[in-house]
Amino acid sequence: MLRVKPSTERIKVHVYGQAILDGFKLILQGSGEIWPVIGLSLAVSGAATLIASAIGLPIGYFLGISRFAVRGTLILLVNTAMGFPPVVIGLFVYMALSRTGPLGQLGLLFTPQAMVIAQVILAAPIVAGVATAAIASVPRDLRLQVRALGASRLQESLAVFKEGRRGVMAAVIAGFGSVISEVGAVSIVGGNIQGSTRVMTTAIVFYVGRGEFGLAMAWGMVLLGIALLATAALTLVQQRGSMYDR
Amino acid sequence: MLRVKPSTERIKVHVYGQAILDGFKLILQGSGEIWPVIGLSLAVSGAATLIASAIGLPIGYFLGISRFAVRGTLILLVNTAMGFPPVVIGLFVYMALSRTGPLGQLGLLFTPQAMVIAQVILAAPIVAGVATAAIASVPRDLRLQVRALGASRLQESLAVFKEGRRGVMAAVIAGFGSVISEVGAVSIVGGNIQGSTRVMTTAIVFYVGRGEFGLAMAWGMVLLGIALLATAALTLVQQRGSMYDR
Amino acid sequence: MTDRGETIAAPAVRGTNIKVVYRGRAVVDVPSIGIGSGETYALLGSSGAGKSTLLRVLGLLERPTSGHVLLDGAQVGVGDLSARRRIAAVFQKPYLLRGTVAENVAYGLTLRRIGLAETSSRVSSVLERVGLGGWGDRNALTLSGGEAQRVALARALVLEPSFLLLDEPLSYMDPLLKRSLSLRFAQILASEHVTSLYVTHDQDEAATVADRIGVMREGRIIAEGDPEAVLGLPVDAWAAAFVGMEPALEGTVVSNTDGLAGISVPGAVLYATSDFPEGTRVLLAVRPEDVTLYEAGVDLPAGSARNRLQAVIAESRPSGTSVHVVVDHCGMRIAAAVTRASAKELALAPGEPIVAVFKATAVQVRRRD
Amino acid sequence: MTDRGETIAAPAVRGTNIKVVYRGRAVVDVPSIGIGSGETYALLGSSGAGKSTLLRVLGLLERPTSGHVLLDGAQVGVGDLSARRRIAAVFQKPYLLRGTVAENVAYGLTLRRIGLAETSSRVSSVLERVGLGGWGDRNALTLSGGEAQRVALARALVLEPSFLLLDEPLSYMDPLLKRSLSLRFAQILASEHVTSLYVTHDQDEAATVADRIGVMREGRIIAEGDPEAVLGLPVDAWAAAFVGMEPALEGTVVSNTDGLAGISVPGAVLYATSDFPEGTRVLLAVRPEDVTLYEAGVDLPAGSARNRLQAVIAESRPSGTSVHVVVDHCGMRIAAAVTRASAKELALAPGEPIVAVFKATAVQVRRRD
Amino acid sequence: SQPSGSAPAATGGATSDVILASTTSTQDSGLFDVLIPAFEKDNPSYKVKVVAVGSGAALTLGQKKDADVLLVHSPAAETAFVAAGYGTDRKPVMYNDFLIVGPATDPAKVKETTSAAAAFARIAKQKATFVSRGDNSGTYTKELSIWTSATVDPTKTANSWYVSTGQGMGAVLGIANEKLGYTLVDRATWLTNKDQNPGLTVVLEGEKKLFNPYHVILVPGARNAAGAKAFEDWIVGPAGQEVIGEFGVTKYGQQIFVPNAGATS
Ligand SMILES: Nc1ncnc2c1ncn2[C@@H]1O[C@H](COP(=O)(O)OP(=O)(O)OP(=O)(O)O)[C@@H](O)[C@H]1O
Ligand SMILES: Nc1ncnc2c1ncn2[C@@H]1O[C@H](COP(=O)(O)OP(=O)(O)OP(=O)(O)O)[C@@H](O)[C@H]1O
Ligand SMILES: [Mg+2]
Ligand SMILES: [Mg+2]
Repeated sequence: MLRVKPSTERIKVHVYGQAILDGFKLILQGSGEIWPVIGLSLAVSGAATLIASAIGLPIGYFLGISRFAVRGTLILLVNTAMGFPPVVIGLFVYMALSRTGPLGQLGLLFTPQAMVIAQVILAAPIVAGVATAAIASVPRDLRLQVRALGASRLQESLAVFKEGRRGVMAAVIAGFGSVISEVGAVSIVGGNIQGSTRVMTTAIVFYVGRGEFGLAMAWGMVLLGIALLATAALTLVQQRGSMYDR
Repeated sequence: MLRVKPSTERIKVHVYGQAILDGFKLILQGSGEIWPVIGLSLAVSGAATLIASAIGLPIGYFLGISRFAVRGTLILLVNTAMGFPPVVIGLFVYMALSRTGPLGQLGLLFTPQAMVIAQVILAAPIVAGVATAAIASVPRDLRLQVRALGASRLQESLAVFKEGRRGVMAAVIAGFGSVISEVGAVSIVGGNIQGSTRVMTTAIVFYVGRGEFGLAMAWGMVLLGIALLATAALTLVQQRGSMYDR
Repeated sequence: MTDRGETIAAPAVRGTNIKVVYRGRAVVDVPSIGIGSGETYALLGSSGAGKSTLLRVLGLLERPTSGHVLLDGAQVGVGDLSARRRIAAVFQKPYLLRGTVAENVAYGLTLRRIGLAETSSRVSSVLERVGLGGWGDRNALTLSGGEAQRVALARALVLEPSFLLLDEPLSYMDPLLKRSLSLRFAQILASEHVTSLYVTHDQDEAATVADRIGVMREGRIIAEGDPEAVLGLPVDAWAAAFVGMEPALEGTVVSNTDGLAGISVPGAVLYATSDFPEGTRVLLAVRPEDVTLYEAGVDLPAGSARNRLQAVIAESRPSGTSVHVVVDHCGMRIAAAVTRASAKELALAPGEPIVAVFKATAVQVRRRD
Repeated sequence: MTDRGETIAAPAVRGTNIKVVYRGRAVVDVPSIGIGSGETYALLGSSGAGKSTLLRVLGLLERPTSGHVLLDGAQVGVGDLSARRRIAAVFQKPYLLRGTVAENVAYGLTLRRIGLAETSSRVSSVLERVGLGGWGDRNALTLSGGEAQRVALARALVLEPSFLLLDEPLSYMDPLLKRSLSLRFAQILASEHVTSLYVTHDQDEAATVADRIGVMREGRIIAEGDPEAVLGLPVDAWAAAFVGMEPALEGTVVSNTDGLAGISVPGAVLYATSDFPEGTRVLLAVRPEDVTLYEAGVDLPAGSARNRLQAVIAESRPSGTSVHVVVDHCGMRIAAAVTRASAKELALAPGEPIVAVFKATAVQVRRRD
Repeated sequence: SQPSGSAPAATGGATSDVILASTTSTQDSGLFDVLIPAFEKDNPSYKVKVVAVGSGAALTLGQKKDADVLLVHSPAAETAFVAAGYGTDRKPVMYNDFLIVGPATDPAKVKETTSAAAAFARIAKQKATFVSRGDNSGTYTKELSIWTSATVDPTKTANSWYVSTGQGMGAVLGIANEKLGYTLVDRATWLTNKDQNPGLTVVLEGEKKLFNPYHVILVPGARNAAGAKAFEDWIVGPAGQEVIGEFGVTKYGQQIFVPNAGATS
């Protein structure tokens, strides 16, 4: 087992670099499909994160501040939904949108919209679950205080979100992270159709399937870069004013 | 578009039920593979969540409490890593563990250990990212107070974790949710080998590939049920003592 | 109990049958409380008496278990935004929002969509008033205890509310600030016609700012009235101890000449300025600070200190910069506050004879039923 | 500045050259502070003076920008767990942990791995001591302000530390509790030989508990000494205002008979108990509570009040339950505290003549350089 | 004969793992569910672990020596693989055939054609929807070769009728079913997926061009070379061939794979 000399190790590690490099070359020479794929990835995941936040944050808020009895059960449901397998979500959405399914008439299957739908179902519980914890950790004193200064319900909730900003943004970031990197659901409902519903993750799986690991990894690096930029923007919002931390 | 009568709708919706029912029948009649698959899923995801928490929670703690300059950058990195595509992680781990890769001698490829490794890499940033936010939202006054009562560094961190328990458990739950439902990485490094590395998610994908949607969905329901139970346990820990919320 | 709240024509703020029950315990149980328009009502009371809870209820921040709150005669509730916007509250523990001092103070104005120019001028003027002029850009979360409390104060004052609730607003302040701010409060509250509820533990503060004082104990308001009456003539033994006095004495008016009443108490006749006619059964008390002690047998000045009691020392204990001495005259106990310096000169051993002197004007009298 | 800290044989706690700088501002700048073993040192000072910061530094909770802390002669730091375990602190804002009251109080004991039986008995006895006997099972987060502060107190006391830091521990307490707890503190701290630093804004409290008092202003300790000296003879105009007095007077001892010194001041000779010999240039002051005012021309008793000054009223303002009057004698200003009742009888209009009377023992004297 | 039934690699009765990289279609057909147990019964010292991936990925696994033996159906890629020295001992095992399936209405009238090339040409001409695997699978390789014979390059022009999915066969059938399109499918997958896709019907089958041969290839320097050899020997031997020949007859009423060991590849 210890036959391997350091030099060999280096060569082996080097394998990654070469493969990825070759991959990048291929991407760049490639069909020019790179920009549409990146664009679609961002559009679909961006839209899904937005919608999931629009659904998940209010849910997180109400679960986070409320004290009613069924709350525990609801939190449990949301937390469970965080482990909802994307493939199963994909299947359900697929069956719903299928020609023979209840929403077949909409003709949404294998369109970006279908992918957004699946990703929203995937991300909303994650956003809601993490946001619930974030909101619940904002002391009730804050709510009492802003109410005492004349905040309306809405203004009160904004103050709570602002105070719990880190956790709330962590929720959004976790949601975005889960959808931008997700492949099971989008490939089922989107079909990974070239030039139409192929996104970065399905492209990666596609190349993995073809055994073109270098290309797949190169795409992986691109995806990481994009995710980095998008997350950087979200993290900036998250950390803004962190000099005012308690 | 409006030709569809309600009765037809009902029938279409009914399709799910029938398919899932059939699926369950098949699982139950089936090869008796159900328990090993469930067991492996739980073992792999449980171990991965444990290890990812052991790595991610301390990172979250240090990022959450620290005020040093590079902190922002580190948080950005962790947040970005939350969007690390499982498939790419799978590929990297595959290449590392491949016989021609740097860790080939270990012979871990296509074993449950390999799946755990991939899932740890996947879940650790999620745990760390969400935990960072949770820890950062614990007021510094708490740390000062427990220190003033004679807490050691370790005891201080325990108190912080206890105070931020909700967010910290949300981090663990999010981590568990991401691995129990993940398929891209485990199928690459595990190989979805029947009786050896087949877990619930790869089973689902397998049945989807075969077009056996009913069986896939039935497995999906099983996965959901299992995830529900596991998450319920975690949520119980999370909500314990929530009567003492601020 | 002097229930003057009942008799005020139209209280600006009124609570009726307010009851707050936590886990089966009635933490607040107030049949009626009213604060007149422009009046400052100080609430004193023991720790855990329910003062903060009552304040939250009257401030429309917490729904009582039962009972109603009326603002200018109209019943209002926690959901009533426009009513709530006329109220501002400062809590016991200042909770500052993340951000700068100025952002904190401007918060309520922003909620009300006040323009930027007006906001910034009002913010800087109120910061000036609480002694934090120029502190606008400081991080609110790194302030000292007293600074934070002043920001919390400024945040409420800047709203110019018609009803102001203050929960121990000066508890973290140093004596200089306490003095200047309580005086300023008295001014502001009077001149700007602000109705206010002022919770405090400090009698001096209450006496400075309040038009009326209520004393709370175990959820109930056990005494209510003008400051001199409430602080000068406690309703029961507990209230007496609470304001640092001995329980009131029982006596009967035996003479009254031009408002100077002679009141017979065991073993003596005391004089008080009072209009009660002969035969009235009364309660009377005198504040310890108004009682001077002299060595027995001393040659007393002819001045106006009408009441001179030959007594013996019952007990004495240091109390801050002064010494609290209780003297006994025929079983009648009266407390006196003497300075440490005087205490050193007097023989304060229990049982020693002493002369207690106090003026007729210092004696508070009330009819006893 | 009376730097008695320097002269104490071996201070149990000692800070040298402590400087804390926030954003370029020296918030604490104390060349030397020492607290003797078993001594209670009270720290008074204005809001934002740096009291809490100094307390955190001495409590090994914050690393100063520069300077050292010594515990029993050994230099210690924030990383020093065993040193920290001998210290306990109560902060200004009580921060209670989630859980019950008993869990909160037991916390420090649990950290020290004290057995369950001992923990529970110590917890219930300390809860008794702070007036919360039987409250162990209450949710700590729903307590009232004063209750929470008492739990915070109990949490530190239960540890029986050898160095106890208290940051305005009674600020939320009602007067009864304040009185009983500060007395109990004085007892506990003296009998159990606890060294302690006691930050407070309340002079009475400081006088009750403290063996020594320091006054802080803008990061510096500007006065330090035994309570009577610090509270009776302020070092400068600010310190005088802070303790509610007029600035000290300048005079020269002109006679001394058996410890009774005659001190000439503009237009009069005042008497004080002092051993300074003839010719000593001194500063002197008298606390307002020790000054009695009489109508001009009144027939004064022959008693021991040696000092009688014919003066005129300079100003008068109500100050809580008493009235603060400043009188002027040949440009020399002396403050007197009179009760509201007396104030009503005296003509207190500025310019009116008045007689100020105070005893020789009430006059604090210090050598002037 | 099974000359290497008792492999030297297996010591003291312990079993050793043989990693078999194969195509998803083979696994999805269920063949391995009977084939592997039969092999393991005959060779108790080996345990076969099937990693089912696309043919392209299977070859890559072999190239990286992560698989010991391959069972694939992509003849052109296979020969290149062997020529590059990544594989040895390539032997035919079995074959089945491809079918062209499409909507029951058959809008491009493919049923009227007799050759795969003609059928594809017609689909292209009619711009009828065609769903392609688009991956490196054996099926896709076959599809490309048919397009070449039909002298159509569907990938070149931006054809909205040509849907390239890059997904597995099951998914592609689903898409074809949904989009009312044509596709090329191997018989095994078709038989297992037929019921799920009621909108599809076979429009062309039985042509020589649609022949789909499977080969077994050994990986030189594999971790378990002996086990791999044992598996190859067994599957091309009479026992393996018999299992293949009988597979599916009871369930589908027809042979799914035709054993053809010994044929010239
Ligand atoms: N949510 C709650 N559950 C149970 N008891 C509560 C709750 N909130 C307050 N209490 C109790 O109600 C009582 C009154 O509390 P409140 O805060 O009104 O007292 P307070 O008069 O303001 O006292 P302090 O002067 O100490 O601030 C206290 O004994 C407190 O413990
Ligand atoms: N992190 C910080 N950054 C900047 N300034 C600070 C910070 N912490 C404290 N200060 C400032 O240091 C000064 C001293 O604060 P400290 O809390 O010690 O005052 P204090 O004497 O305890 O006052 P108080 O009686 O109001 O509690 C204050 O002006 C405060 O605003
Ligand atoms: Mg209160
Ligand atoms: Mg302070």
